[in-house]
Amino acid sequence: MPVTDTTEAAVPAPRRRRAGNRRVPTALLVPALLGLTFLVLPLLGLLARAPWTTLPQRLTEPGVLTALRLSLQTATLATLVCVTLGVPLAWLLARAEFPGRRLVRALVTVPLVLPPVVGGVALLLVFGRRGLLGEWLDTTFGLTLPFTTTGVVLAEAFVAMPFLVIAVEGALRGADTRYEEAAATLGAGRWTTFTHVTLPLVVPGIAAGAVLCWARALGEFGATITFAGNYPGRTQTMPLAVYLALETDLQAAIVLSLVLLTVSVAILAGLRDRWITSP
Amino acid sequence: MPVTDTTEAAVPAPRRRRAGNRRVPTALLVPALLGLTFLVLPLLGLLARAPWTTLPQRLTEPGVLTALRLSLQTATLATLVCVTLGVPLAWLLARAEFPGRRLVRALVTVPLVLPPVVGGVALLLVFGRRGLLGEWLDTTFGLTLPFTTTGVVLAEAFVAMPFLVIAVEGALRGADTRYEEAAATLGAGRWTTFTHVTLPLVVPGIAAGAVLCWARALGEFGATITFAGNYPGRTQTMPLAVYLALETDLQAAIVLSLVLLTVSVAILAGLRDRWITSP
Amino acid sequence: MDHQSVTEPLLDAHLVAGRGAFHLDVHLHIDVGEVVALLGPNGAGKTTALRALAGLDPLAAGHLTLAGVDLDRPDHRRWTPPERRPIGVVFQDYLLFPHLSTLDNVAFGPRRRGADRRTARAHAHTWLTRVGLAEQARRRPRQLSGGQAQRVALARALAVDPTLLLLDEPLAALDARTRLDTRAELQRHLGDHRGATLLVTHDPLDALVLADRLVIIEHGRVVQEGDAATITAQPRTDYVARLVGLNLHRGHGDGHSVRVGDLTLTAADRVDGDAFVAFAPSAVALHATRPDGSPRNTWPAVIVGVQRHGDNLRVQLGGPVTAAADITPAAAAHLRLAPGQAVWAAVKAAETRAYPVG
Amino acid sequence: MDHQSVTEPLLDAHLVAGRGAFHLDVHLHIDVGEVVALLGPNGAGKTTALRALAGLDPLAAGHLTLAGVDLDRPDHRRWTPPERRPIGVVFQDYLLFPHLSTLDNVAFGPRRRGADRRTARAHAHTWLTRVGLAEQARRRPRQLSGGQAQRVALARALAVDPTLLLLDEPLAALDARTRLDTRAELQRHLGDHRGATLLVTHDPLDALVLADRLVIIEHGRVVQEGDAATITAQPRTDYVARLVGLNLHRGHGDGHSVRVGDLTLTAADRVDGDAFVAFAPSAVALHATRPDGSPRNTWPAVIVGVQRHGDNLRVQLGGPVTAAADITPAAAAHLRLAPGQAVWAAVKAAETRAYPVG
Amino acid sequence: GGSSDPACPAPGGSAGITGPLTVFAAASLTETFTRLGRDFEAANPGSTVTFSFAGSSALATQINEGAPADVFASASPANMKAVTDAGNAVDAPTVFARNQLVIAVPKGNPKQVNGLADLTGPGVKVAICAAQVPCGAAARKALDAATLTLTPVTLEQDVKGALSKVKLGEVDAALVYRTDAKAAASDVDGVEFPESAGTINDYPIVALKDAGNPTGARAFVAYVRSDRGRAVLTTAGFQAAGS
Ligand SMILES: Nc1ncnc2c1ncn2[C@@H]1O[C@H](COP(=O)(O)OP(=O)(O)OP(=O)(O)O)[C@@H](O)[C@H]1O
Ligand SMILES: Nc1ncnc2c1ncn2[C@@H]1O[C@H](COP(=O)(O)OP(=O)(O)OP(=O)(O)O)[C@@H](O)[C@H]1O
Ligand SMILES: [Mg+2]
Ligand SMILES: [Mg+2]
Repeated sequence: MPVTDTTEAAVPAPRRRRAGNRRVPTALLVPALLGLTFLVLPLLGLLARAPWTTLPQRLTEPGVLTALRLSLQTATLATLVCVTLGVPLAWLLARAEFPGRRLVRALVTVPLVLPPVVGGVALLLVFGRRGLLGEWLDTTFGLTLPFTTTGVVLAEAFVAMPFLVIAVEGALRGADTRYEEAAATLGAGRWTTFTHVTLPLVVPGIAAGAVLCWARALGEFGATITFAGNYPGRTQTMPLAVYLALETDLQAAIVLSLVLLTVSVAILAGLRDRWITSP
Repeated sequence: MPVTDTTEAAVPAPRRRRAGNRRVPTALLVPALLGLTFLVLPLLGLLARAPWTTLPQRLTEPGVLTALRLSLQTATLATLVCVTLGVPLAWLLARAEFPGRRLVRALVTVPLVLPPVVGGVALLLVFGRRGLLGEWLDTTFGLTLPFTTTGVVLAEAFVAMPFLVIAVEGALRGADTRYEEAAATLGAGRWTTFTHVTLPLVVPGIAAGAVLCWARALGEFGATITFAGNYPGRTQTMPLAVYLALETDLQAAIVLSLVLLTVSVAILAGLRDRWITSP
Repeated sequence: MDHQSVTEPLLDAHLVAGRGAFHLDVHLHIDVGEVVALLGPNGAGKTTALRALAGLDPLAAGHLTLAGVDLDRPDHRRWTPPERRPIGVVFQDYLLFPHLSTLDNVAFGPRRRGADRRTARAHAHTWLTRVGLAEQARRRPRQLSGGQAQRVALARALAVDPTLLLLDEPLAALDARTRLDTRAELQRHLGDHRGATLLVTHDPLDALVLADRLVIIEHGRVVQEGDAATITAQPRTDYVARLVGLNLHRGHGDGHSVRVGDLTLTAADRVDGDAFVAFAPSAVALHATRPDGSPRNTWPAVIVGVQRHGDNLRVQLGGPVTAAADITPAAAAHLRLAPGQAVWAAVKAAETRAYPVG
Repeated sequence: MDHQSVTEPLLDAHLVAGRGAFHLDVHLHIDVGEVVALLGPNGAGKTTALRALAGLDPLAAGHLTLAGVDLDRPDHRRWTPPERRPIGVVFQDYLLFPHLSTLDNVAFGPRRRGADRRTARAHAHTWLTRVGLAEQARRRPRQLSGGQAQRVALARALAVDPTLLLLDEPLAALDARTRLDTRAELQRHLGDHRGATLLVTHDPLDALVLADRLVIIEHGRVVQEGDAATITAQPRTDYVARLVGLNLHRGHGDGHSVRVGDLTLTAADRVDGDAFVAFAPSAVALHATRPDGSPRNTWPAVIVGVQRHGDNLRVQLGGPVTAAADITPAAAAHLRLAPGQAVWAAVKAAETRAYPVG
Repeated sequence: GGSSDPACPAPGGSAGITGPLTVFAAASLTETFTRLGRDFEAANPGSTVTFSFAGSSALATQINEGAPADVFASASPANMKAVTDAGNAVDAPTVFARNQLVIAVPKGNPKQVNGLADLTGPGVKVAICAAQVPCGAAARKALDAATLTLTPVTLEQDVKGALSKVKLGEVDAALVYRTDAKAAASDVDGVEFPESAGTINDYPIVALKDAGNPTGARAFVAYVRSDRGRAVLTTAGFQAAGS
């Protein structure tokens, strides 16, 4: 009876390795490493050029820590603003049916495509002291946004929000909507369904969006300097400090950039896998 | 028997509306509209300031169309590069277990946080004439990247790739891995599983990432001008044209920005829902 | 019991809905406290009907009235969203929320219906205990076995005590013993339940034990409806006949004779015009040669297949009429059964029932 | 048949694996062409065992040898990934690829095993036809009913003709008729199948019809193993007893007497030492007063519950021993059964079986 | 160095100059103005000077959109004109410094560039500013004066861009301002050329109408144009503008 022969032939010889440690296919590994190299190599270039000897002295310069703190504060606040407004917007784009939805989705990308300086000008045109809304805000509430720390947050939020909206919309579209149906049959309205079912299911997408948003806000320069000006301690974030350093001293600019990078990489590397993994 | 009473009371009076047209909860609608307004209002500010009468004349200026075409070409090429290298990288971050994964994930955001001009400098340090790799590329292959259209694509890809990687990683983490297990039991190796199961399942995430990536590449300025310079027809993309216009003529800059915006919004609005919806 | 509830059923629905090329068109009525089993072959439209009742898909036409209130009536442009319907659903694929513990899954409904956190959890705990899963309260759905997940889904739907309870194969994944227990628990609950229940199942036993009335649909239409006794005695379609384990044929009656194809069968009942004849597989005897004893209905048949069936063997017969016969292993050994073999089949007229079509 | 296949089973596995607090430790052997049914209560570890066999979770210890090749042997650091094992799986929750048509789902396996696109699709079409879903070939899984999806999952696993076939409740969602047909189709296929098959099911009928041998696990351990006849006759755990529909008690035997708690039962068989006694519910007679006829085993009992059971009623009894009794509705009417009522139960010694523990 | 002596009241420094003062200045003035600001504060105890450095065009836009600034120092008359045209200046702007083009080459001048004509040679990569920015306009004027056609590899948005490309060795030469070449003296050499005389760029300064501190604004403008201010500017490589 030939059975045993054929079945034996069908069983491949096992390799000496264990589960969880499965080989990564070369076709994936090679481009992935290439991509990683491409992203990280320029950083090495910067590191190679960094004036290591003068580093301690530069770091202790008074303006640097202030700018760094301001950067982290404003980027975090901007991310909060983006999450608060952006997640509902993403939900609207992914779940509600309305005419012109495709146009709205495309409009969301406007701040991405707009050169940031022009974005800053546009913000000035709207929220500036002579702007469409700004004038009213000023006379009614005595509220001026440009050239204030709030203005920095606003500029960063404007530039960074599309990242959040689009990443979260992608996650929402990828999610299984049948859980939302199940929630509805249990008496959950759309709002409760959103908070109790939809949101927890797309946590990885929101985390990804928030990371993008935060990092983009942290690196934001053009819109900020245009809308909020470049006042040390008030609106001068690290990228603005880097810009000024570039005027005089390339190496100083590199050092400042590296400081910003190190801090942000350290913070992002501290994020637990747990927070960005779906249940 | 009190049953009918209680059950009747439990059935709420229906409203005069149909399914698919369900009310959007105010708690979502208000922030969503606020967010949308925040994103779109500055655009209105620009539109209000645009010099409509001189518009036709400006649009027909010779450089504009060239810059627009170059922008679209390079952004699209950069997006292709990013997808090719970035999707595998995202997969590696989401699916493979290796030490230092969190650090690698954080490093991916480097180009986001790096001020673009510094990013351009970093690219020069690596791919420039005297750069780590550039010198070797130059002497070995006679390949120079700075001041070429390829350089523009490279700079854009560098700046835009993190968006793709992080958005796709978020989507991968949100996806149900049991389908991949099912594929494995049917004889699909990790590569086939990736191409035939994983990828199709995260299409919305990849689409979202690619949109982000493309839009970011389209709006990219700092790294491009620093790494590839600004030469009309070869490396002068729309944002570079906008920046130069800004130096002399705000209105010209606004017009150019609006042209860029209109084209990109039109292209993005043309994307079918089908392409960005999961199966 | 007040007047209205006597004359009007709690649920009065005419469900017209489409899913792709499939069209559903069924009338459903369920009284207060009544349990109706919805049966039908795979793809008959049972889940589609449940989705329409729950409000997950709107009706294309018809109406859906629960306790006198129109929940869905397209021609009046009325529609109530699922969350505002007093309806509970157990889904065929459970759909437990993957991010919530078992306990919170069950507490989800009570919370939404206004219970505070502690009350809802206590209530959920009671229900988990009833379905025997109190120990798994802290687990995530991914950490449950299939049968455990199904019981959690059942507890989740029952915990809200809805006016209309929709159960889509709520016992399919349970092991024989848990099935008995859970079925008993469900029976107890449904006995107390003052609303209406619609139970989709493929298990005739579930239907017989739990339901007061059976509604059978095929291809999106109701094909038979009634209490278990009637349906068991007089199946009207092949599906129902198989369900209740009878051989069914359609023919033309003339007194006690019913002509089925080329064969004339004699039945216990009188019937004229188009008629069904039904007989149990166990009533069919097989003989190697033409029998000349008492059975009035005999015909030559060919053995198509033989399967074990409980302690007996079930023999599939071809020939002028297709039929199944249950015989003991001893009889089988005597006959030396094998596919392709020719035999004589015999059924007593007393065991053959006839009833009119329609 | 060559020598090796006689002495060595095709599958020889000692599965040791953990999932959270749950531990699995079972030995499994399946011969060439053999079909083994794996039964057990919900949460017993059936799916866990299947996952370990398929390579989706690695073994913690033990080994897994298929056709003489070690696929998983932690102490030798050997492990073969799932895609390189000649194993096919039908998952309990189907896991059909949502982005592929029904046809492409089924063609997926053959494609991966090297067939070209056309061949694979033709093969898939054949399989879809066999499970009666040729019409649904172009549909997406979301557009299928639950039962249709399950049949596609079955076709998908069968289409690759694996050496070891793992089926996790492959018929649970099927309607009675389709179940018969699909079971017959599966039986035909398994008959031809030259590999080994492990079938998880909760339906005793599936197990009896399809399997050559039964392995029963509880709490991650094998509790009983053997052919259907042995297991049906001599259940060793409550679960198995319920499965085969017997009352089971454990006691101490001394000749024909077995002491169970306070009660001594007389059995047909001789047994000494720790022993099981088993009797069918249908063998239990109920009397209003103490009977003095032939049954040697009588005891006073209390009625705990009554359920319909087929044509009869199944009565749950409390008292010195818990037991189920099946009685006819006529007898029930005569006894005026109601929960809480005291009755006398009687079982003839001839219908009481006794066998040693272990 | 422009180190100040607090004991000696600076020109323009008078009693009563106190309070905050906001100065919008072109980014290329970062070093000099930061120093001048410190000096000014020392000379006028109680005053605090805050700078916002950015591109002149961006600053002009901000001022015209109502930015709260007291003084605007521009790197080009064109951007200043945008502000005065919008009526945001108190009076006519005055030029406080001038700048002149030089050829920046890598340290040691490896390609032996000694004049404009050497830039057109084969194999010489040159960066100049785009025509829209002052240094580009000046470069074009100089090339026209020398009747040369030069094909640069890039038209930079500002002097810093052009200069950094020389620093990194991407180009062999760039036309930049003398001040920039001087600031980067550790990396580049500045090659003077005769045609640069016709390419002088003016830096105007003005007190702004919306100034919150008008006296302070006037005092700062005067301070920049004082001898002390001119000394600081000259040290950085500017040509002092005659007052
Ligand atoms: N989205 C869809 N598009 C097209 N056809 C669909 C869709 N969803 C369901 N169908 C078809 O509608 C029919 C009814 O499906 P339904 O799920 O209601 O069946 P069911 O009675 O619940 O069957 P089962 O017992 O197998 O669960 C089936 O033939 C199914 O293939
Ligand atoms: N990830 C997990 N973490 C902890 N416990 C788990 C996990 N997965 C499964 N279990 C537990 O392991 C036990 C065995 O589960 P398994 O799915 O193997 O049961 P099963 O025999 O297939 O049951 P069923 O008949 O209900 O499908 C169950 O008690 C289950 O709750
Ligand atoms: Mg169904
Ligand atoms: Mg299981």
